[in-house]
Amino acid sequence: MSEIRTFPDFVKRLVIVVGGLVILLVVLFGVLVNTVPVVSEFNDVLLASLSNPGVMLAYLDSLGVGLNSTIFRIVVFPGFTWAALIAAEVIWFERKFLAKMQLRVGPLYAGVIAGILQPIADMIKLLFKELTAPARADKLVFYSIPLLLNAIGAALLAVLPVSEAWIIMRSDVSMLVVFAVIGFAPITVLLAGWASNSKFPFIGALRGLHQMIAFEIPMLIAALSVVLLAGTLDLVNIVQAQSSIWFIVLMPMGAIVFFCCLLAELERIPFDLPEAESEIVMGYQTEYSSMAFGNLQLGVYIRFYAMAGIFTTLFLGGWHGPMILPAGFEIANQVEWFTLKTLLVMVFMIVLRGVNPRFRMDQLLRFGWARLLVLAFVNLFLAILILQMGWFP
Amino acid sequence: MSETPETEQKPPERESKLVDGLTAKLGKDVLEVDIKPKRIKVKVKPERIKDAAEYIKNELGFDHVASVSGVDYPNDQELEVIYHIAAYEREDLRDLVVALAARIPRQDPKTPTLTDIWPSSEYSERETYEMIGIIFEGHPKLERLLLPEDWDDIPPLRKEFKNPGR
Amino acid sequence: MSTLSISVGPQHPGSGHFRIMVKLDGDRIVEALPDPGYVHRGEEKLAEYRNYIQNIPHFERPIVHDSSNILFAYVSAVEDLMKLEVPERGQYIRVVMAELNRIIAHLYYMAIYGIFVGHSTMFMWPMGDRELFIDVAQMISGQRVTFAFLLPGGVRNDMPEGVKERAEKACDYFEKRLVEYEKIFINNPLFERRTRGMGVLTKQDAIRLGVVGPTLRASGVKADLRKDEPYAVYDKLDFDIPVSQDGDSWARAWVHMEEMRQSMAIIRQALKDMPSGPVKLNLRGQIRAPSGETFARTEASRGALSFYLVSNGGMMPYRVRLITPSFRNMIAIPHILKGLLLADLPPAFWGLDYWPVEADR
Amino acid sequence: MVNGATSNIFVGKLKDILQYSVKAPLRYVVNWGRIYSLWPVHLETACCSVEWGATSGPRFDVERWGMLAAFGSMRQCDVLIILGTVNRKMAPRVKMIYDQMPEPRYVIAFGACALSGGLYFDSYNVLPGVDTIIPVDIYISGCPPRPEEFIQGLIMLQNKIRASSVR
Repeated sequence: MSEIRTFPDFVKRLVIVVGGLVILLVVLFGVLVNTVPVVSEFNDVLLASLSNPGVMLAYLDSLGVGLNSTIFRIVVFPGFTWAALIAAEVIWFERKFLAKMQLRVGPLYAGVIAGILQPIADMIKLLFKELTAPARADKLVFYSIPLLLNAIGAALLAVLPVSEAWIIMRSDVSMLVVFAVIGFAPITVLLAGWASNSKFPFIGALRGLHQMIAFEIPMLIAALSVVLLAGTLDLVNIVQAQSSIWFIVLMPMGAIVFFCCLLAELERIPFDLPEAESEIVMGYQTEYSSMAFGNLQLGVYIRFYAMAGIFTTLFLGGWHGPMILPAGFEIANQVEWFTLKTLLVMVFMIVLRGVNPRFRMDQLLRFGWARLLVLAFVNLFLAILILQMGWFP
Repeated sequence: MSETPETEQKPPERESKLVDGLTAKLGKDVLEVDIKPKRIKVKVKPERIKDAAEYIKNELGFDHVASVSGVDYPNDQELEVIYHIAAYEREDLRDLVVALAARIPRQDPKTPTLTDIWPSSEYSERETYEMIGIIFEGHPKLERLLLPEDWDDIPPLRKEFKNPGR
Repeated sequence: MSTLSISVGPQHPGSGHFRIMVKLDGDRIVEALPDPGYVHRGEEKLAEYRNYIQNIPHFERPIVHDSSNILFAYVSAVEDLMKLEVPERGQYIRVVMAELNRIIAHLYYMAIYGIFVGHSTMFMWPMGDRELFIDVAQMISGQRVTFAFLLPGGVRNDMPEGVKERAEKACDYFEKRLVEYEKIFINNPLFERRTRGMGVLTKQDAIRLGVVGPTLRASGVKADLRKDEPYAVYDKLDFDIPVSQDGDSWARAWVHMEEMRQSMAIIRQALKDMPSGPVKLNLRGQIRAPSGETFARTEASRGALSFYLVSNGGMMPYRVRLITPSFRNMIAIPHILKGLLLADLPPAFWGLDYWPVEADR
Repeated sequence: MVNGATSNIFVGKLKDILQYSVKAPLRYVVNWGRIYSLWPVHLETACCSVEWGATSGPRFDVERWGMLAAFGSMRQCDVLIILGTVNRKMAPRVKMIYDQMPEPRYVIAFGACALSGGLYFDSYNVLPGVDTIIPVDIYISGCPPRPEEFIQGLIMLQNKIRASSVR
C-alpha cells in the first residue's frame, strides 16, 4: 500500500487506475460484443461515429439522454450543472476580485492557475466534514432546507431563456412562475432559522423575512412595467420584444429598482442583513455545518446566477447581441451573449460588495417601502405612458 | 515622602492654594498633604472622605475620577484607598491630579462609595473591591468584574496572596 | 415586558475577547452589560514580582499595538520617582515612536471598524497601510509590535540612518491614502447612515462618566494630555487637537482619522527638529527607585493612560496601578448601547475603541 | 479450488486493490480539499489577535492558502487558533468551542502564552499553556509571533493534514 503525498504521485495513480479500468472495460466489451445485442448495436454506432459524430448524437437522442433531450437540459445545460459550475467559479471570482480591490492576492495555491480550484477545495472540505445539528432542532426541516433552497434556484433555471431554442421549459406565463418561485424564498429562510432552534439564526431569519417581503413588491411592479411594454408574460417573448431596443434604455428607473431589489433578495452586501457576520454571526446559516452549509451556499449562488439571468432577460435584452461567431452557430452566439451579460451583472453586484458597508434593518425597510416602491410605481406610469403614446414599437 | 529640597521649601503656589481650602474645611481630619508640581495628595480620615470628595468636586471643580487604587500595607494592618481625581470642565485644572486617600483597617475594610459624587468611579471601585477586598458601601453594583466566576481565593492584590510558583 | 437575552461574545464576530450581555425587546437593546475579564492576566500583581527593567516588556503586553505609549507612562513614572532627566534626543525619539504607534493603533481601529459595519475593504486597506508604519518602527526598534524601546532614562538605541526618509515617504503616501479612506469609508453615505447619531455621548455625560481619548474629544471636550500637561517635547511641537461636537460613532471615527493626520505632522516635525546627542542616560546596575509614590499619565492612542507607582525603595515596585483608557471607557458601553438596535451594537461599541486586553490587564 | 483460506486471500487482495484504486486517491483529494480550505474560528483570546489581523491583511494575506480572515460561525470552521493567553475565565469557553466544532478540527496555539503561559507563567489567572485543556496540533512560538511564523505554522499544519488518514 503506497501512500500519495504529491500531485505527480496522484496523477500517476490516477493514470494506473483509469488505465486498468479502461482495459477491464475493453476486455468486458470484447466478451459481450458478440453475445448481447445492445452492446453490439452500440459497437456499430461507435464505429460509425468515428467518421461522423452526428451518428452518436442521434443514438444518444434515441436513448433519451442526448443533447436535445429534456434530461440533458435539466441536468447539464442550461440546467443544474452549468449553473453550479458558474456558481462555483463566481465564488472564486468574487474572492479573487475582492482581494484585488483590497490590495491582496486572494486564493492562490489551491489549483494550478491563481487558485481557481478554491471553491472546489471548499466544497470537498465541507463534503467530508462532520454533519451536526443542534440537539433540539427540528431535524427534518433543518436538513431539508438546504435542498429546498437549491431547488428554488434550480426552479428558476427552468424558465431562464439562455437562447431562443435552448430552454428547459417554455411557458406562456413563465414570468409568473419566476415570481411564484421567488416568493417561496423567504419561507425557506424563516424555516431555516426556526428549525435551528437557536437565537442568532432566528433573528437572522426574521430579518430575512422582513427584507425579502419588503423588496418583493417593488420588484414585482418593476417587472410588471416590462410585462406591460412587451405585452406578454413569456420570458422568451419579452426578450424578442427587445430586439430593437433594450428595456434598460426605455426604463432606467425600473432597472435600478429591480437591481436594488435583486441585491436585497440575494442578501448581498449592502443588503446582507440576514447573515450580517458582525451582528448575528451567520444569521440563519449559523447552525449548519458540513455539506448542509455547502448546499446552502450553492443554493444561494445558483439563485444569484438565476436572478442575474432574469435581470438580463428583463432589461438587458437577453440573448440579443451582435453575431461574433461564424454562421451556423446562432444558438451558441445567443448563449454566449446571455452568459456574458449575466456575468457582467454579477460582477457589478460584487463590486458593490467591495465598497459599501451594510444597511440597518429600519433603514433598509424604509428604503424598500418608501423609496423603491414609489420609484417602481412612477416607473409603471412611465411604462404606461410609453405604451399609450406608442413610442414603443 | 522623599522630595528634593527646593520643592519642600517652596511648594507650588497654585496647588497649595487649592489645598488650603480643603484643610480649612476639614481641619484636623486632613492627616497628610503632599504637594508636588501638578500632583496633590491629600490623606483624610476615612469617615470624612465623602466630605472631602464633595468639596473637591463642588468647590474645586474636579469632575471625574481617573483611577481608584487600593494599596495593601500589611505591616500597618491597613489598606489605603486612593482616588485620583482630575478635571475636564475647567481647562486651567486639566494638568492637575488630586489624590484623595484614606487608610482603613485591614480587618474591616469598609469605606463609603463615591459613585454618587463621581459616577466615573463605578468600574474602578468594582475592580478595587475584587482585587484588594475593599468594600465600598452603597455602591450600586459591587460584583465580580475581572476575575473568573469561580474565584474563591483571597483578593489577589493582598500582599499575603502569592502567585503560583512564587 | 418579555425580553430576549443574548450574549454577544466571547466567540462572536462582533465582540472579540469580551462579552456583552444584551437584553433585547424586539430588535431594540434595553440593557447591555459588559462582562470583561476574559483576558485578565493579573499584570498588577505580576509587576510586584519583577524589577523595574523586567516590567518593561511585561507592561507593553496589554496594548501590544500601542506599546510605546503605555511604556511612555511607565517610564515617566519611574523617572519621576528616580528624578531622572532624559536627554533631549531621547525625548524626541520617544515622541516619534509614540506617534508612530498612535497611527498604527488608529489604523487597527479603522480596520476593525470596517469589518464591524460589514465593509471588508476597509478592513484590508488599513491593515495593509499599517505595515508601512510598522516598517518604520521596526527600523528604529527592531520589533514588529512589541518594541520594548522606551527605558527609564531614555530609549534603547539611537535611530539608524534612513529613518527620516522612510518615515516621510510613508507619511507622504499615507496622506494620499487618507483621502481615499474618506471617500470610501468616512464619507460613504451608507456608513454615515449607519453611524451618524448612533451611540451619542453628550458632553455632560462624557465628563460625568470620565471617558477619555478620542471618545471624549468626539463629544466636544478638547482635552488631550499632550496639550494640557505637555510631557516630553510635546510643548515644542505644533499640532492640533481634532474635536467634534457630535458625540456619535461617526464623530469618533472622524476624530481617529484626523488624529492620524496630526500624528504625521508631529512625526515630520520631530524628525526635522531632532537635535543630536545621547539618547539615554547611562544607568549602571540595578535600577532602584527611591521610596515614594507617583502618578504619571500620558495620552495613549485610546486616551489618558495612567500609572500609579508606589515604591518602597526595593528592587521591585511595591504596588503598580495601571489604569488604561479602555477600562475607563468601558463605563460608557451600557450607556451608549441602551436604546439602540441590535444591528447598531458592533459599530456603536467599536466606536469607543474598546480593546478588551487593555481593559482587563 | 475456492475454500475458506483461499477466499480470505482473495478478499484480502480485493481489498488491497480497492484501497489502491479508490481509497488512496480519495484520501489525497479529501486532504487536498482540507489543506486549502482551513477556515478559522473567530475566537480572540488575547493580544496576539493583533498579529493575526496583520496576517490576514494585504501584506501577508493567508487567503492565498484559502484561509478566510474572519468567519462567522464555528459550525463550518476547521481550525481553532488560540491567539495568546488563555485565562481561567476563558478556558471553559475555549473548551466549549472546541467541543462544538465539527470534525475534523485542528488547533493552532499561537504565541508564547498559548504554548506555556509565556510572560505570564506565574500569574494567578493564566493557564500554563492551552494544551492543558484541548489537544494542540501546531505550536507557534513568539511573543507575539510574526505573521511569517504563522504562515510557517500553517504550512506545517498543511503537511500534517497531508500525511494524515481520512476517517
